[in-house]
Amino acid sequence: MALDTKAIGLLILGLIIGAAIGYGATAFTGGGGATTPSGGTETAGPQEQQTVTYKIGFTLPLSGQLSSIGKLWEKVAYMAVDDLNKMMASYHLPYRFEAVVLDDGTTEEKALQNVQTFAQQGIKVVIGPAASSQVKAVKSFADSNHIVIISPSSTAPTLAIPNDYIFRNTGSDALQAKALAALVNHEGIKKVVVFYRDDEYGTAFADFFKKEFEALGGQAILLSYASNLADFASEVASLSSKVQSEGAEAVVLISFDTDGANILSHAKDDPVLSKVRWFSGEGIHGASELLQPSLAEWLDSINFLGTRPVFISNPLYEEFKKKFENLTGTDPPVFSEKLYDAVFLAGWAIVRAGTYDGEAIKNALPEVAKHYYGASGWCILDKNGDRAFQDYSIWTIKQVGGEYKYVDIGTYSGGTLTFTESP
Amino acid sequence: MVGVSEVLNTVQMGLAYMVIALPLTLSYRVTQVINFVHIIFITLGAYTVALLGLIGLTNVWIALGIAFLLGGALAVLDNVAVFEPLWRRGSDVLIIMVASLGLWIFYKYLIYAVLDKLFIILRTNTLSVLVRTEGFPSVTLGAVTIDGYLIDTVVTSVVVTLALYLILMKTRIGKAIRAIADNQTLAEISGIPRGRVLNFMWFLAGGTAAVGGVLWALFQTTVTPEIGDQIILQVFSIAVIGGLYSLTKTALGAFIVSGTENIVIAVLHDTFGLPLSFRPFLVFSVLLIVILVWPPLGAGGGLPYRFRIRPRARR
Amino acid sequence: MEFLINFIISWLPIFAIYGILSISLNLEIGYTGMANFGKVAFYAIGAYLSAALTMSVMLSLVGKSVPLYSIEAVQALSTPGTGAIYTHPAAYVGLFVLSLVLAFIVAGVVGYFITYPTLRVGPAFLGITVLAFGEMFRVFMRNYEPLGSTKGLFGLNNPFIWIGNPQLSQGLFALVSLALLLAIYIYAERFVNSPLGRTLRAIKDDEVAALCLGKHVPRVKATVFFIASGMAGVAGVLWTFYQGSVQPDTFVPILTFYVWAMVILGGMGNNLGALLGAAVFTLVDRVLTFAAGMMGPSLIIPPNYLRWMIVGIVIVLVLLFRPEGIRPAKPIKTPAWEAVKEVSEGG
Amino acid sequence: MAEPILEVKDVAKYFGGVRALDGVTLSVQKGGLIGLIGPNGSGKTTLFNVITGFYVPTRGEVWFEGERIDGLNPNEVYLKGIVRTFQIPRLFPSLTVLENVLLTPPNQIGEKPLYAVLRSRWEKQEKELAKKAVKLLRRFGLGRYIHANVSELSAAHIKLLETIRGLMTNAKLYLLDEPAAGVAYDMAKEMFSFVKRLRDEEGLTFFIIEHRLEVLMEFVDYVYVLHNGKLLAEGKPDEVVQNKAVIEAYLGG
Repeated sequence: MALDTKAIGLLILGLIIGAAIGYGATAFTGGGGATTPSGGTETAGPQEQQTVTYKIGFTLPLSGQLSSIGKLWEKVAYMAVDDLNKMMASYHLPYRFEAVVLDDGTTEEKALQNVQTFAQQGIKVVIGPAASSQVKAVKSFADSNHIVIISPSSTAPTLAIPNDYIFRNTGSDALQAKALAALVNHEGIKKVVVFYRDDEYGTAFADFFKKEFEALGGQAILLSYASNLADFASEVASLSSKVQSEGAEAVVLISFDTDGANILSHAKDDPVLSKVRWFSGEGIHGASELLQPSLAEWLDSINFLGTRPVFISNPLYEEFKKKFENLTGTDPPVFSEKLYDAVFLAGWAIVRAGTYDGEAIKNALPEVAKHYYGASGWCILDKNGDRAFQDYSIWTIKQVGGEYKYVDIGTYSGGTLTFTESP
Repeated sequence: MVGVSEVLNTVQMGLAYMVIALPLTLSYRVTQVINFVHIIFITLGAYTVALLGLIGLTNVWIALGIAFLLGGALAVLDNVAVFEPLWRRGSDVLIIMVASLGLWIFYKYLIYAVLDKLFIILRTNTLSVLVRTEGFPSVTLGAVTIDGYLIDTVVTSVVVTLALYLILMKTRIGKAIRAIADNQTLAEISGIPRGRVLNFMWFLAGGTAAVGGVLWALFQTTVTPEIGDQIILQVFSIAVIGGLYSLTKTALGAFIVSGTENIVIAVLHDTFGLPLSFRPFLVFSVLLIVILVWPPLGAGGGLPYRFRIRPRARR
Repeated sequence: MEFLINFIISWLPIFAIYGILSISLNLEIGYTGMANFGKVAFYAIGAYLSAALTMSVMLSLVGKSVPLYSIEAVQALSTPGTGAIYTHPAAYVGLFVLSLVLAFIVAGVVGYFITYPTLRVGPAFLGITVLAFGEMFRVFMRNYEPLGSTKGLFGLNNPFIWIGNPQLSQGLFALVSLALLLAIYIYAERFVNSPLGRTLRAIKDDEVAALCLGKHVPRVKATVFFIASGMAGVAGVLWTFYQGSVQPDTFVPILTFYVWAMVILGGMGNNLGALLGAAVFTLVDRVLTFAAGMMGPSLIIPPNYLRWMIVGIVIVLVLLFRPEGIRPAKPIKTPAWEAVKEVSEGG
Repeated sequence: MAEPILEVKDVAKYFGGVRALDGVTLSVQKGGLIGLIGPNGSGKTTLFNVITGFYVPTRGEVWFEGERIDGLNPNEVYLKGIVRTFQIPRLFPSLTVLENVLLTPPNQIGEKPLYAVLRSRWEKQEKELAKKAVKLLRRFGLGRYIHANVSELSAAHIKLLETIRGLMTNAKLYLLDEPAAGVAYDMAKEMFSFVKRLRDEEGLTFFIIEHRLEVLMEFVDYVYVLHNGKLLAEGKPDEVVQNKAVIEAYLGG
């Protein structure tokens, strides 16, 4: 045998050291050993009652591709847990929650590793991950280990699966595609080119948009672009010739923020593209690049319109927004109200389940959601564990007090389009 | 359909590629190392112009100058701290190349970490910055608008290429660089101070690549920390087309690749409906074809001849 | 204790995957001197092959003909209790084993032909060729609809999930991964401690001289690439069954360099070193995950960036200050030594 | 003289416009000790590269023991029985002296990928080869260095090792590229007397490029002179040394 015994010895040694380091780390995490590995802790609180502290895991994109949103989400997460605890205290309920936030770097591998880490710490409820591909990566582990996953932002239609441990406090893209199609149709446009990211989000969105738009009697031509590039100048050039040859009246842009801003800044200088109308989904909303005067001026001049999932004129949302602005000085980024409510849903589901057990929480969650109205509105879930009702606001970029800003000028709710301001 | 915009893009992209790829070929010829830190020079240059724009310094020429100095300094640092010690120990060029790989990964995430802090300090998204800088104004000729950035790119790349040519061909240090490239041992015997000459060469290479990074940022208009990574295989392709030897062929390669990325893909898209997202696929195919059909013989320590699959021994 | 067990069963498969990858890379770079900057391509081939094979056969077993990436497929496969992977345990385990074998062969054959450029160019160019190949594969997978394009494939789980108890099934999978790793380690050790291993080192030292001693250098290199790529394919299968899903963007080039860091740290030309390197990096990664949770938002550098900075700086520092790694290359052990002793003792 | 073992017939090799070899015809007799001389850049090493398969000749043929070998790959040329050494010795530094010798026998069972892991298949052969190698090393006074690293050997020992390891195989013809380069005169003489001894004892044939004519001419029995890719002169050493054209070429070159 070529294998020497030293090899096995070292291997075992490695295992033990590794496990010991890991174990030490968790013991430390608990903060003075107050936490038992089962996740529920009993400590004597300031009240007479014994309070139980439950941990809620967060796997958020604090670094990597989505980190610009993830960093703000982290603040939302802590804020939400804080508010939840205040609410529990005001109801004199003996439950407290603690946020454990891990960074998943917007990668699948890390998301899974984070969920496993939570599982090892006995955490049964995890909020996140952000991207649908990450949710898929953690799905089989969550299902078999009974970990409840609540993603605030995964919208992939392929994850609409009943009876699993994956919940999504956001409408699937199919819903938004319908809203956007109605908007474009409302503007009297009959032929559009849909310019979309070639990833899962873009592909699914574009497909649904085409379906909905053609049901309304329009014509949609699909054109994808490579989302993993940093340079979109030549993509925009191809788009330009496509728009010209097809004689389309408008472009529907399905993008994220960085790529979308880049595409628009090229389109601004294109003789064809700068003359047609542009529409967009929520991915680009909030990107600071769009507010730069030269770009914003053009967007304003062509009457750029977009949809985004939001609850409209909700006092809770206004309160949340104000609080967040006070805390960070910026607008809440996309999906932050979903994240905020997801924390409350998780908390109440744990309370309702009465035990910190994955299966019980999973069963309690839809019931809690049925009666929950938060910053994002009614959080009722459909049979797939996804948000059943989603309203959209119509946004544009306008000059407000000498400065360009994102402005919501209308709503799409329950199948009807209403403008609060003229577009 | 191939229109004016494709042609203009090809020109601007090709020039930026050229300024990025020339120093890669130069440093390869002199040291025989394919330097992965080249990616960082690009990113560094791109972020120089982007961050300067962010704090209100919007003169592109200042940005180009600072980028040159930063890129050059980084290259010299790498050479002094890592490449030269490894070379002196007699390490294989492959090992030095792997060390440059390590440096690349380290710097890349260092940049991420720094931007992460800047994000908090500046309260803007530093991981994706729109370039705001000013050079020449845009010019409109009939129906065609020539972007100011394109004019900046043309001017800069012409100046940089000319300067490189003059330095390499007409100055003493340039001759010393070429002597080392042609024969290390002979150059050293003839009393060329290898260390000093190499540092100068690295400064030139790093600085030029960073200038290329600025030009690339002007082309892309949005800068992310992945900006260098996203084009490095294209730049390698260009260098390989140049056989990692000829600077003229490298310049030609830049336009072949940029033409492939703009015009060829547009034609294929229009005639065969090839998705635009196949663009990198196309470029890598060019790279593979070049390596397989016109391989740089002996390059990178390989066999100095073509191994014949079916020997032609005749009777 | 419970925590410890959970930690080990979630870490062991990852250790096995990276251990296999680093042993295979070590065969290439450490023993034969071939730079493979596209290891991830063969890993991806194994992962995709096993996912596609297992999912399509399992679906046809339950009489469904739907696209692999559809919701129906995921439901038919993985609904707890009634999904195909619960109701057809024998087929599921069988497909796991079959995937291992097929992935080895397919990834190996692809690897064999990828070495064609080495007929002409050196290790650096081979590296870049394979790097480009890996990216081409990823771009292709992003656009290839039948295998899910950017949606990826999901709905699998570990091969013993039908047992019911998650800890037990994951534990079994961890043991199987460890067994595979050990088998591959033993194979690699025997492979290099042989006359062939001697030839490999000769090629690494000086391939022209090896050629002049009658060694068919390109064929030997292609063979090593076949075996090493096959091993990477096996690691890919483990990944699919570990994560239960495959996505094209998992297979980015930097993953390859992660494995490079393991081999360099462990010691090029030493299989045990490669294993140690894999253990160190996978553990550091997990510990950083813990540490991040412990420190919360005040952490100075996000752990994800820190992890990669460590990877990069370890490569540089080890090459600078301890180029032989933790465990230097060992001399080749063949029975020649015994023979020499016999001759000496005999007179 | 005996029959020729190597025949080079009208071989030419052009690199672009450069005519490195331009119609060279020569032959090497079995058991001979033949020299090849010429000024720098005269095409000596190119000729060796053509014979050993590194280059395919642009024109002409190379015959070895009645077989045509031009166009074969270097490894195949080796298997026919031609061993080449280099100007700078190319041993394998990460292998021991013994392993450097063990590397030479072709077609070892343990080199086949399928059998490499099955030790029982090749163990016997390996031991036999090892015994043979040890005997060989002892015979040439390298017995002390069996397990030494190559870097521990002296320059002369390295050259010796490079030459004798061919004796493990069926080597018939040796192509030596400047065996005496970089060693002292005494050492060079020793080197050549050793080559002579090998020729006499083992019946090997040697074809030697050498710059140090003073050493070479003492030992070889026939000399070819190359100049600008063409054969300038040939003959017994003393004849060649007298040849006016050769003297001019050397002075001019």
